[in-house]
Amino acid sequence: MSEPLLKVEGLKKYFPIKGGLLGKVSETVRAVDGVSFSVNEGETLGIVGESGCGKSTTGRMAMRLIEPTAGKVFFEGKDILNLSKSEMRRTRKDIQMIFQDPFASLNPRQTVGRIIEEPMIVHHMGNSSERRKRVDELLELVGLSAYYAKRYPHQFSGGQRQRIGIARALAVRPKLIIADEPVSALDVSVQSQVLNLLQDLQKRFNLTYIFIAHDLSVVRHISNRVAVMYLGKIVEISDSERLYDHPEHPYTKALLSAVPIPDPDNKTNRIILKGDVPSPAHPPAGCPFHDRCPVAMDICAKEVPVLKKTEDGRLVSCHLYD
Amino acid sequence: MLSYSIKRLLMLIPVLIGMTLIVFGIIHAIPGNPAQTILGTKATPEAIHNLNQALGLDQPWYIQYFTYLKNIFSGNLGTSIQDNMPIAREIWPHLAATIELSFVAMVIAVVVGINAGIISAWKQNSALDYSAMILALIGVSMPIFWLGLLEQWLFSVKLNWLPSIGRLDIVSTVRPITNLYLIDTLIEGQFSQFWMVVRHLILPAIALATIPTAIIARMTRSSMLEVLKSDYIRTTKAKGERMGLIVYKYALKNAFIPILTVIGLQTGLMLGGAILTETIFGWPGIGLYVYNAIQYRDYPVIQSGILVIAFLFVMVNFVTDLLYGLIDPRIKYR
Amino acid sequence: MPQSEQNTAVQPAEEEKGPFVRNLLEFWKSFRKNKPAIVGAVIVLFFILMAAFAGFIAPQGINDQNINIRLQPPSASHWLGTDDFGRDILSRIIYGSRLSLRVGFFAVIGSIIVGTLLGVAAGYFGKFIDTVISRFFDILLAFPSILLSIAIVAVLGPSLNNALVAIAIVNVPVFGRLVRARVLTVKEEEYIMAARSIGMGNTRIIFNHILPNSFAPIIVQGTLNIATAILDAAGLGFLGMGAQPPQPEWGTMLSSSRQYITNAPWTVLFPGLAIILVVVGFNLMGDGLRDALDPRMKN
Amino acid sequence: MADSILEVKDLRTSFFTDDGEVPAVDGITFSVKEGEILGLVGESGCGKSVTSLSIMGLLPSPPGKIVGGQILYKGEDISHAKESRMRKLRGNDIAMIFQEPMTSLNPVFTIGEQLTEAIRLHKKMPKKDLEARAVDLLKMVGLPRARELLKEYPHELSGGMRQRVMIAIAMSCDPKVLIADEPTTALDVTIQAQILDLMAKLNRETHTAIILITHDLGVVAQVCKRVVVMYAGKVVEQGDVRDIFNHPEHPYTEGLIRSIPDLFSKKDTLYTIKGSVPKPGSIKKGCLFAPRCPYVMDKCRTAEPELTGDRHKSRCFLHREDA
Repeated sequence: MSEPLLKVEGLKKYFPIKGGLLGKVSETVRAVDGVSFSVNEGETLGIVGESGCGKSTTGRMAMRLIEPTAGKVFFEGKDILNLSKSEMRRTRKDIQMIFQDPFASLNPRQTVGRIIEEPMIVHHMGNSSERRKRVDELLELVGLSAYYAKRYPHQFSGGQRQRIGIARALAVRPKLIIADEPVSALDVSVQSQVLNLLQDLQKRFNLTYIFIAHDLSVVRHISNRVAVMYLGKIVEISDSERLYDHPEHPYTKALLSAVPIPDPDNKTNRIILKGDVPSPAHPPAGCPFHDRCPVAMDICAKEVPVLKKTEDGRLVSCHLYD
Repeated sequence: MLSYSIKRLLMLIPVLIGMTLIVFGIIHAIPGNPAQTILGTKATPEAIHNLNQALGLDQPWYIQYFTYLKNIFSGNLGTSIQDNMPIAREIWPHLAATIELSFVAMVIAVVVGINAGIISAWKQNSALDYSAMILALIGVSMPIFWLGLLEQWLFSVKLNWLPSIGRLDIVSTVRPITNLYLIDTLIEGQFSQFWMVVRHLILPAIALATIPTAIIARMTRSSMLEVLKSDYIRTTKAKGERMGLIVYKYALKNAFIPILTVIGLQTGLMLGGAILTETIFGWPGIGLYVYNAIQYRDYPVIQSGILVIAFLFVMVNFVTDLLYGLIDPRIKYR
Repeated sequence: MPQSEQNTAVQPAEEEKGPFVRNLLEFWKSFRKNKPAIVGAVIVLFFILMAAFAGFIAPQGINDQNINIRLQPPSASHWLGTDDFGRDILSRIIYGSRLSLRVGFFAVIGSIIVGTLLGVAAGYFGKFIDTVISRFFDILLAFPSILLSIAIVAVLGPSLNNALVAIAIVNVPVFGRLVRARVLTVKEEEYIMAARSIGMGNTRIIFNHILPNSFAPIIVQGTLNIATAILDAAGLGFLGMGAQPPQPEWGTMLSSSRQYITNAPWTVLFPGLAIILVVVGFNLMGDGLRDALDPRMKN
Repeated sequence: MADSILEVKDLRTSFFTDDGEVPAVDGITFSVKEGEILGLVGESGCGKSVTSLSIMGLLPSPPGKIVGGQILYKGEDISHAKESRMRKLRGNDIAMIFQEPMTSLNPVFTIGEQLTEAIRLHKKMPKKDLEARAVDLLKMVGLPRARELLKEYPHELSGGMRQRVMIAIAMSCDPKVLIADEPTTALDVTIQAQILDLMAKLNRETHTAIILITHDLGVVAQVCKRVVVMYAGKVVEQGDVRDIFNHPEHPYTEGLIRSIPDLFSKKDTLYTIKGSVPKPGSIKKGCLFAPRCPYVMDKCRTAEPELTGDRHKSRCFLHREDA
């Protein structure tokens, strides 16, 4: 097997909360607590989890928009956390991001043309007329017309804005695209349009995706491999077929069973989890999931399970598979 | 709550130090020789030398500053050049006069302003709303010294209803206990005196209250409109609560947080802004005290007067901050 | 409001205009609907024209004295009456608009320039720079504004220009804090994250993204602050700490006329009305601009 | 129908803006039977929330206004009822929960104060019983530490807990109808499962009819008995949940169902409905779905189909003999 395009090792992000009289660090929020994975060229890695599980932070650290507290990020074999500011800026050309909120991620005071052109200006690509031409191409590519370039973002619907965001990400011909909840703000009928577009573009340009989302059905649809996160940790990671058909981690099982299926004849027994996700400032000792786990054992409260290969080759972090 | 208060109090320290630096700097920013400026061109070199020594101006500036700080902490606000009296002793009656006037004006502003704002928001776009907001607009745009002059002209000169100058009729005196005459007259049980004090307060208090009333009314209206649009008020409506109760019992508590900010700010500004009202109505408050000092170039009085007012201003804002905690349960956790 | 793919098509004629012009048109569309704002704009324009053409409009010069006609009530020859030197009050008010507008505009422009620089620095770079600048604002704001301007004038000496400087200094933290808060908000917007994600540097982010998005609130606050600056200048003039007689500054005019209020109330009435009118104008216009420029009000 | 507790007949609600009248709800008819769970589905801007606010008499007015039709509660038309009458019904007979549990509770009042408010308004209950009732309600919605919770403020609770409190408030006067407007949209999927489970349980135990407004067809399929599908302010299809999902008649319903990615199997490309929802009032003639419809016929562009059918109704020419 060749070198993975992106490899992340032991990534951590702790946010200190200051409090008390002298602004001492009173608590530490462990937003991401030791995450490792790799993504191969041309594939899509899905990262799923509920709000606060650290999936967005992970995505942002993978392209160093947030500085990790600890860990390593290798892009094409080199550790990007050691790069200087200017080297990092150059590397950004190869890694682009698509954001969740199509309303907030476009500067309201710039025209669409300018928004899409900007990455090319930053990376000194082409002259002004070449860039203009590329903007028109990109707009057509994502299914909008070239004459939209003169408009402002607020003149577009949510789905159209997300297409503009995609065009911006494609402008510098990146290798890796990190998509952070790219369809969760969209209506179902528009969501499927955008998903198809993303898949189509992936085939055409041999793109690699990290697709972060909370919607399990969407992630299954688009991903080759899927990582499930809970409280800043990956609890299970494997190719999506196996993960969805035979989930192993109790959390993955519960998560999958909680998804409402759009079929009135399929009313399988749900696993209803007790309580809420604990605060990442006070994660439970031992396995972070043990206080809600329907099959928790004594050991779960004491020892933190590690991500291990199970018999069929996937990685699960659960004492059941010790 | 306690830790929050202490934290806020600690945060005041740099502000207070900065404040003393600025006030201390006033005398040093005077172009040329301050003593010369204070005494005028005809002053003898000897007098200038003496004043320089009296003010400590012949020392290096940091020594002067530490002496200044030490004096302030020991309650020594300096000596007035005009009458050679210790300012700390002289200042209290003036301060009391200003506090009395500002307090009455603030009560007027809060009562009128909040109610006008609430009704405007409740009956949004009604004739009532429009007239209240036009009045409020004129209120914030009004030079209060002009309003004061017109009040005097109309109510004192033309109609002869109310006195226009001072805290008391010329012939009467009130034995100063607290120097807050409203309280002093009541302690002494002299109700006719009390009435006289009230009559003297009316015109200046209205003039001083105009701008805060208008600002509070505008802030209440916009804050209230925002709250009335909120999801939780919709929830309350969905329970079948009546509008009057929703507005006064529920929404007001939410809307009050920004209003409180404005009240705190305006109370402080009043202490400073009273200088205009006080010069017009001959109100012997701290504003007039500073104003007269400026005329006489009595810099120690100018410095201490400004310092005392600024200190009060900061304290009022500090108390306002603490009051948030009583209204908004979320604040304790910040 | 949901928008459809087809229905957002802008008319071709409009499409040909540059984005800036279309932005302006759109702003004008929402501003026009706001009747009070139009009234405010008309008042402001009225005073600007008056100041510009004072020499042509004013029936008499600023200091044309005539002891024979002192303290005359309004009449056909002196619409607003005359003052204690027999000067035409209308003419003095017309010339006075120059002084008030000058103080208003330049004081506010001064505070905007200094305040924006400090505010951007504090908001964008944060940490130590932010602490120092923010404390500085806190300290300036710890003084009631009129008192601080009086103190500054007491040091610099009373004159209209010193009053202008004092008012400008006092308002620096107002804009500084506004810009800082705006920068902090904009900095958290996803499009700034997006700008960083395409590899953009700090300077470019500040100038291309943050400043343009902080522009609207500065304009709004600036307009409103012209109103308070004019009021404060008049107040200082009234206390004898701003413009000096015989300059026809409205506050100064009020101050020199107050002793005649009983016999000649018009000498006090009209300068005061002029202040109210121009201040109302700026306030209305500022509120209107806020409604038209505030993105929260816009769908 | 005798057992209908709430009937909406040809309801039309418009917003009056500077650009003229915008019809948000344009002649919708449906009924809610006692004790059932009815799903009201559609994408954003289809008028489903406006419908619920119209029923509650909580439309922001101006600019919103009911311009036609009836809303019958137990046979009484409440579409233009006096405010005093509506106040008696709200919270007592018809209750509502909202999408955003984070903002729907007043941050400066305790859970207890907010929970007992509707009871104090509508039921005469001695003070000492009030607290017991509040505790019972919190237990009913599955909240632990009920007695302490009464003294806590909303910001101390998680989103899921707040939504439970909202449900407790809504159920506090045993309403006949509960309108739930996207009650789980803001929640995580495991919490959503808890809340849906709770609502189904309450429906079984109290016989309160629930109108569940949502954009999520999965939620509808799991909890609703009958479904009303809305598009651009109109009902395009309604019927039994099985009929709707297994034999959708309207191309829009069909498209919606088919464009959801499947959790159990991976398809190559997703089905899509081209274009997006039209602006209210922008299509003047013909079927509102015609510009996006894969089966569009000439007729669809000129005439608007009626909502026809018996138990399974739809608004489409495709299933009409005269087409």
